[in-house]
Amino acid sequence: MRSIHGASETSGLRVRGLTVSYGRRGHAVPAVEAVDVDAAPGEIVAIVGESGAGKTSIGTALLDLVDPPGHWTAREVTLDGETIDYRTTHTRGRDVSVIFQDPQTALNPLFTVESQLVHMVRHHLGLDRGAAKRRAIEMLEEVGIPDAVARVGQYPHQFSGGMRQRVVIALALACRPRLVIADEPTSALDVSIRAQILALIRRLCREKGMACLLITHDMGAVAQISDRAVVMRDGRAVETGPTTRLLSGAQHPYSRALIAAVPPAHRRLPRFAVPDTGAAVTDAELERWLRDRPTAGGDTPLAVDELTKVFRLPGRLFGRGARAVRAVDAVSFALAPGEIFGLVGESGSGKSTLAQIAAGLRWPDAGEARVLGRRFGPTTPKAALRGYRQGLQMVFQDPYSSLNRRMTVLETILEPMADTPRAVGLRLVPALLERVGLPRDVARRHPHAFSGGQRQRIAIARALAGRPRVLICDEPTSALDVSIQAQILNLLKDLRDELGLSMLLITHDLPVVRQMCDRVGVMQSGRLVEMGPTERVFDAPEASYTQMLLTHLPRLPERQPAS
Amino acid sequence: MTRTRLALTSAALALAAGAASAETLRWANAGDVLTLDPYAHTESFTSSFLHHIYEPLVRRDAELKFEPALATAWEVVEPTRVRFTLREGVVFHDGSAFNADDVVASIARLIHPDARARGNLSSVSGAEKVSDTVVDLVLKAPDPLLLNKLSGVFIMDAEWLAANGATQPGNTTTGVVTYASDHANGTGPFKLESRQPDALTVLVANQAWWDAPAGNITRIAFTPIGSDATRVSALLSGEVDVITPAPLQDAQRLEAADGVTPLQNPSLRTIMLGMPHTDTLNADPDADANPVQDVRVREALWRAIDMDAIKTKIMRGNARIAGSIIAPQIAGYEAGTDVKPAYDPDAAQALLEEAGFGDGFTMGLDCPNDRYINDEEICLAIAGMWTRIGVAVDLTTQTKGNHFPKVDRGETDAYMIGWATLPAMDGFSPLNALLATRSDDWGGNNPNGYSNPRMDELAVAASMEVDETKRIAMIREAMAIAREEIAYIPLHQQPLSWAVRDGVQVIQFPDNYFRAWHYTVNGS
Amino acid sequence: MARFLIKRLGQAVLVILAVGLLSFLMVRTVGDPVQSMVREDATVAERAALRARLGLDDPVPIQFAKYLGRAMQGDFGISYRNQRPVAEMIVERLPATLELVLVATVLALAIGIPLGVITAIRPRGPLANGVQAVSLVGVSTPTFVTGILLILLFAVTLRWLPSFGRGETVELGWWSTGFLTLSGWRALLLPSLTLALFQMTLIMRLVRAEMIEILQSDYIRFARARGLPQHDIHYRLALKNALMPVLTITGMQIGGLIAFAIVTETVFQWPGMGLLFIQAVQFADVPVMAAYLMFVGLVFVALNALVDVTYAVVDPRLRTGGAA
Amino acid sequence: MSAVLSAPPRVGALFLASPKAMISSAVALILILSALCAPWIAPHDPFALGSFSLMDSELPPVWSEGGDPRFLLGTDTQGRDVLSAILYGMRVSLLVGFAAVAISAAVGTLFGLVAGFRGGWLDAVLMRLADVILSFPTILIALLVSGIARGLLPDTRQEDYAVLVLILAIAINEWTQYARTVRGQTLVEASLDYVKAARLSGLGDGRILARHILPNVLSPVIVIATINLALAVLAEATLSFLGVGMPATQPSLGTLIRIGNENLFSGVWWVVVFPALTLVLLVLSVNLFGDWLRDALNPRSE
Repeated sequence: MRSIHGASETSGLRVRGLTVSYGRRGHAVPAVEAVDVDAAPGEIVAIVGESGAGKTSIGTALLDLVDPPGHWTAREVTLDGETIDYRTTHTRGRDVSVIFQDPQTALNPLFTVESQLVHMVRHHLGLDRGAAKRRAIEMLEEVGIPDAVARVGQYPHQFSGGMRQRVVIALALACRPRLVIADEPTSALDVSIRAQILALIRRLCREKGMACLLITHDMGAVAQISDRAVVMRDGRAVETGPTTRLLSGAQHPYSRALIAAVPPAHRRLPRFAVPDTGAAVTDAELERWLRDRPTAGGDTPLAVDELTKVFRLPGRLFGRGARAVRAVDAVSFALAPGEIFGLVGESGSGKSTLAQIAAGLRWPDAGEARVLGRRFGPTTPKAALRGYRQGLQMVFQDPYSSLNRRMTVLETILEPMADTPRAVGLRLVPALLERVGLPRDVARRHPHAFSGGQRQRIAIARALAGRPRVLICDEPTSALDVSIQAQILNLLKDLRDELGLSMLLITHDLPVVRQMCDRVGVMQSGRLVEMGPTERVFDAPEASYTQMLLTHLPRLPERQPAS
Repeated sequence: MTRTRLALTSAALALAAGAASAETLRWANAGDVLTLDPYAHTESFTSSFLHHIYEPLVRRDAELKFEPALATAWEVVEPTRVRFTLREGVVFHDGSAFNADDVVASIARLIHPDARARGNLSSVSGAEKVSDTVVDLVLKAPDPLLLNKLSGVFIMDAEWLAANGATQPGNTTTGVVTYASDHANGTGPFKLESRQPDALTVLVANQAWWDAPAGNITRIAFTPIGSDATRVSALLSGEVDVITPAPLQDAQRLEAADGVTPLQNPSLRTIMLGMPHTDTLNADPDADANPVQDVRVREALWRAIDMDAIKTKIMRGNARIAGSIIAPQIAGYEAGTDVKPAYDPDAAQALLEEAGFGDGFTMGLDCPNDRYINDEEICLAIAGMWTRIGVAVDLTTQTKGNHFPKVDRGETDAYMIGWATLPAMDGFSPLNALLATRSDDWGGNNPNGYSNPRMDELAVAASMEVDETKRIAMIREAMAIAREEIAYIPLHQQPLSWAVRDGVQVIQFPDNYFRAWHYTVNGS
Repeated sequence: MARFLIKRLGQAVLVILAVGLLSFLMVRTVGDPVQSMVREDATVAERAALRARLGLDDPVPIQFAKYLGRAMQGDFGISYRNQRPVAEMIVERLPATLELVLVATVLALAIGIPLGVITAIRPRGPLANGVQAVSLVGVSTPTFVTGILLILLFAVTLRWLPSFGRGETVELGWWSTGFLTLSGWRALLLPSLTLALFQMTLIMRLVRAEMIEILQSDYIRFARARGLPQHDIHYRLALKNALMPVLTITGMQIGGLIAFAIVTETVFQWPGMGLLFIQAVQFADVPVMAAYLMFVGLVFVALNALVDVTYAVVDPRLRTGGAA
Repeated sequence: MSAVLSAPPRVGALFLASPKAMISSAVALILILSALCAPWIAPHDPFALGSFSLMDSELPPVWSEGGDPRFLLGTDTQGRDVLSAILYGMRVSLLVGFAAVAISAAVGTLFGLVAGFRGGWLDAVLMRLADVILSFPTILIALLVSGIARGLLPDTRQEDYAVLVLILAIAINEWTQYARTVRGQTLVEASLDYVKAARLSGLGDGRILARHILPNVLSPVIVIATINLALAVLAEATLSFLGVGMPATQPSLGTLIRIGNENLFSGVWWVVVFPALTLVLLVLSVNLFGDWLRDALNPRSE
């Protein structure tokens, strides 16, 4: 193993004064300003930061892929002591390569893996067809694809998400680059696969002596594989240093805040230590109105009983018959009043489908859901659904698609307030905005004027406007930056405490569950494999699946000196 | 597996640029030949074309007088039996000899109920062979127009018909298709060499023809070109030698172009306006009376039409203004009844006032837009002229396929119609179809209620009068009545308008027949 | 496969029935065929007799039923106008129209695709702007005007190309082709260009839009980041993806071209089905019109099926099922 | 960099920045306005059959030898003022175009919304219907419609219905485009979370469609409508050329070209060239504007 501090003047990547700006000359907007980066062979340097910090632009610039009219400059960009010459066609791909974020879209669907690999290898290395194919198979084996000889001829869609990302890595590394830029390589992947891919990148960098820039927002990934890290904010590097030191004892206030916002998986915090950008203001009339909600019968805010949903996938064009998938398979649980119940699982586990059925947005095939004593089963008529949904609201994952872009905030929030006189509604909306930490004067604006976190606050305000007793939150923070996530989670917790809401929190993020939930259920392939109080499940998981999930959790060092 | 036949059609070669021999006539017409079966159509263009392949017993000469063709002599043996002596030594294109059997078989085939053209010889009940060269036609009643009709009856080969199962005509209803519709075997001056519908039909000179052609054409390459602009282009670009018709409005351009000449001559076709003689007008069904029933109103309408303007502006000087509904060449024509009242809108208005319609009235005018030369333009102009004397005109112009059925159903007021009296070229034709009161057998084209008892008497009498002088007198009387009562408003005889490449000599016969054996081509 | 075929067959039958009914309704109303079948001075009695013989006196539903019954047995009747079997007439004109449409389609693809790619790669270049402008003028000019203008220029003024017809044709069995002679190719040029112009523009714009979108996709950015040459990225990788929707549109448009050929065939006296149809309309030749319309319906169903099958062959996602 | 704000494009600002958009819309607007104002600005009334005289026929444009100052662009074979005929003809063409677009856009949008939102058999039926109609070229559909209309309408009144028949013929063919696009867009929108939120807010299907989905699927409709206006005008011209369009008594631009086309070789070039130029100019400017609008409303293009 090489020394991680051994970056000499002549080996690895050395970047000085990198500046990237977008927009036409004259009104150029700098995205990166005077950033220095070094990465020794075999070293993984993480570039971390939140959205808009400029971390992706660094990667784009080092690949010389900044689209005009944007442009980039640097005092020095050298690889092993030589200035990188972007004019030769072989620099990209052979010397410098990249691993893209989303394996679903990074591979051309119409070409076989073999053809994509062979094309690249032949272009850069001038191998003949046979040698190129051998190299392709070799690469697939190297990235851990079993049965590479057989699979090399397949198309991307025939690989699962994790395998596809391995193919992307094989493509990136096929010509043995000296520098690889991994741009959010795992953020589109499930927990268990994420750990494997990170380990793979770590291993390959070490073995092949590649310098690697890991561009990510994921502190877990940083902690797991990077040697050093650069913290970016607003286009500038605010702090650089060995990863372990940064995580345990960052010096810059921004770095510290950023790290503090990461929910720890291994212990529960009472509250995230982040400053709320907008502190919630309470308004007497609003509080009265919010608590004046119908108290329909039934003590159980939300329960599902043997709930089952079957999807029939269409058969292939020339195939026969339809395949059926049990997306939700006889799931039962019940929420207690004022409880936050977490439902956790990987993508495809059926947790979102279950949430939508519980919300009365989809019909179950068997079993039933109950909200405040009202039942919803396979035979419930459509007309009865409006009644069923009363007292229930939802907060969705994507703050962009969950707001109608053509409606103002006011119109959006007024919509669920149909049973309140409009004059009252108009008075309440500003108060409601303040309640979720937004300025009261933004009601007339359209969603595009807001950032993701602000939109999620609007979505929460809309949910509150329905005066719910049950709030279903479907991945409410997974599209947000960590500091914003921390704020939103704090807000949700406060609302639960203050309004006595019961919450069903759907997430794939185990640390979030640990911070938020009283009880948790773990879903796998439609089934609820484990359920129990959060602390018990995290400390002594019973199901092997839960155990597997927990072992893949990155462990951030506590605030103590690195060993 | 079907064996692939690879053969260059020799017919197509004829069209290849430069390959045309000096005596080839490349001819483009607006429409294609409908069928090669002479008894399966009633279209005069198709007859004209088939006349090159098939021949009648009696044909028309260059002056359109009757002359012997396959028959050399004829005599009336009894009023209902006419004896024809046939020409000897005539052979069909396939080499078989022509004789009385062919005439008998042809007549039988023509008057068969399935034959589309059987109406052309409705007075004949059959033909009887007397000897190999003599044949009798048996009539239902004496028919003064027998020769006129026979000039359009082409004789087919009995053996050929029998050998190809075509003795009976085809029948659209029962699905019987006849061999004769795309094959031909006649005695005429040209033989069919090849035919591709809508593309090219090639005829070559019949060296064994009994008559000597007046011209020098040895080959005809016939192409239909429907679009006027394309047809003119084909002539201008030298791809064809003669086009029929050539649009009148292009005459100037054709005159100016090098190497081509437009040709115009008056034709037999009289364009006229049918009048509503019914009790009410379709345009105004709630009115108490039909103003047009008053002859003064009809005269006013006629006087309001500025035919000189239409002739010079729309017909470019190429029309003969008419006062009678038949052309001068037609038997029964009399200059005395061919008088158009002078154009005088003031007089017209005065006549309207006299008739009590000084405030005008509303009337429909229906015209085809693709049948006669500049039909739509003429009607637009007339509608304008009538409007100026206070008659509000509801003008409809549409394709012939919609226009004529509407006329036939009596749903029009005034309407445009053209009459050429073909193939008979006799005044009896309009008397029978346009002037006699409508019934099952009379007045087939008189849908708007024109009726005059004297006219009906004349029609019946003329149909059977074999004394030509008396018969002509009857037709003249009928024409005089029609003129006096203004049963129809005649407009003009429209011109024949062709155009040829320099070096091509053609004759424009008034019946608009193309008779290529009279034409010559000089290799330019 | 069987399921697919049955579905297609059912669709075909439905379409044909619908088209048959519609075309029958239409042809019943375009005019009275009897009027154009008798001589001009025919008597009322003569016309009535002919109308009765043609079965035109029956109520419309009975006529339709009779017609369908015969059509099921492949008997489309006899043309009123030419008194020849309609099926034979259609088969006779088929090669002319199909060759015209084929060449027009090839022209449209061969010119439209490269132009689309070029204008997508350099959307603001002078070439792209020029091509865009010309193509806009192209779609803004009615076909009948372009056709006549081409004739005036190339046939009358320059005398390079013929103004009408198919030139020399060669018989291959029942198929007469213009592909084997020089004059056949010369005759094809103007009509096919006229016919192709609109589709060419359509394809060009489609390719351009698809290319622009695909060039921004992740997998193309990834390909660029891997240093693959521009040329390969544009013409090998992106184009293949951009051509998928072109396939659908082209398939759908071929049916349209066959019918649009009505105008082109009229202008250039191209002896194909369109010309036959328009003459049938003018003559109220009911059997020919109905057969033509049903034929177009059939072509539509066949092309749709063909596009589906081709899609399945070209797109691996349809060919090889889901994730392993 | 993932948080690119999907701001609705500032169409107005883009418009002012694009000479293409400004010029094309100005030309289109001038043409449309002058057609609208034809009764007031046209020197003559080409529909009043009694108002023109054969004696004035085929006068060349004023600037040519023999031109008459009364007739700026000359006269046709009837003595009709070509300029007035063009202005009135454009009115007819635009009436047909706008009406066909309005009907097809309304029907297509409705069908597309319902098909996309309801799905199931209704979706299947509507989309198969659209497939069939889409595969049948406008010309055939129009022949079909006008044929059927002729059969249903009394003969004497057909002239009056010619416009209606044309509008219907074109609209029947074109609603499918809207329906397909709107359906696709509706499928996308309906799957978005704001629709679920609206449902949880207690809104019914109808209000969700009208309040939420409709406004979000309108921009492609506007783009198609613009381009289809050009297509409809062109289709009208082609149908009139084939003789199933507007009659000679109420000539549209297409009718004028059809009539003028007969005079192509006669030297009376102005009767065909001016209407054809007007048609091309009109269609071209509308097309150009539509092109620009599509780019401007497409969030991806910027």
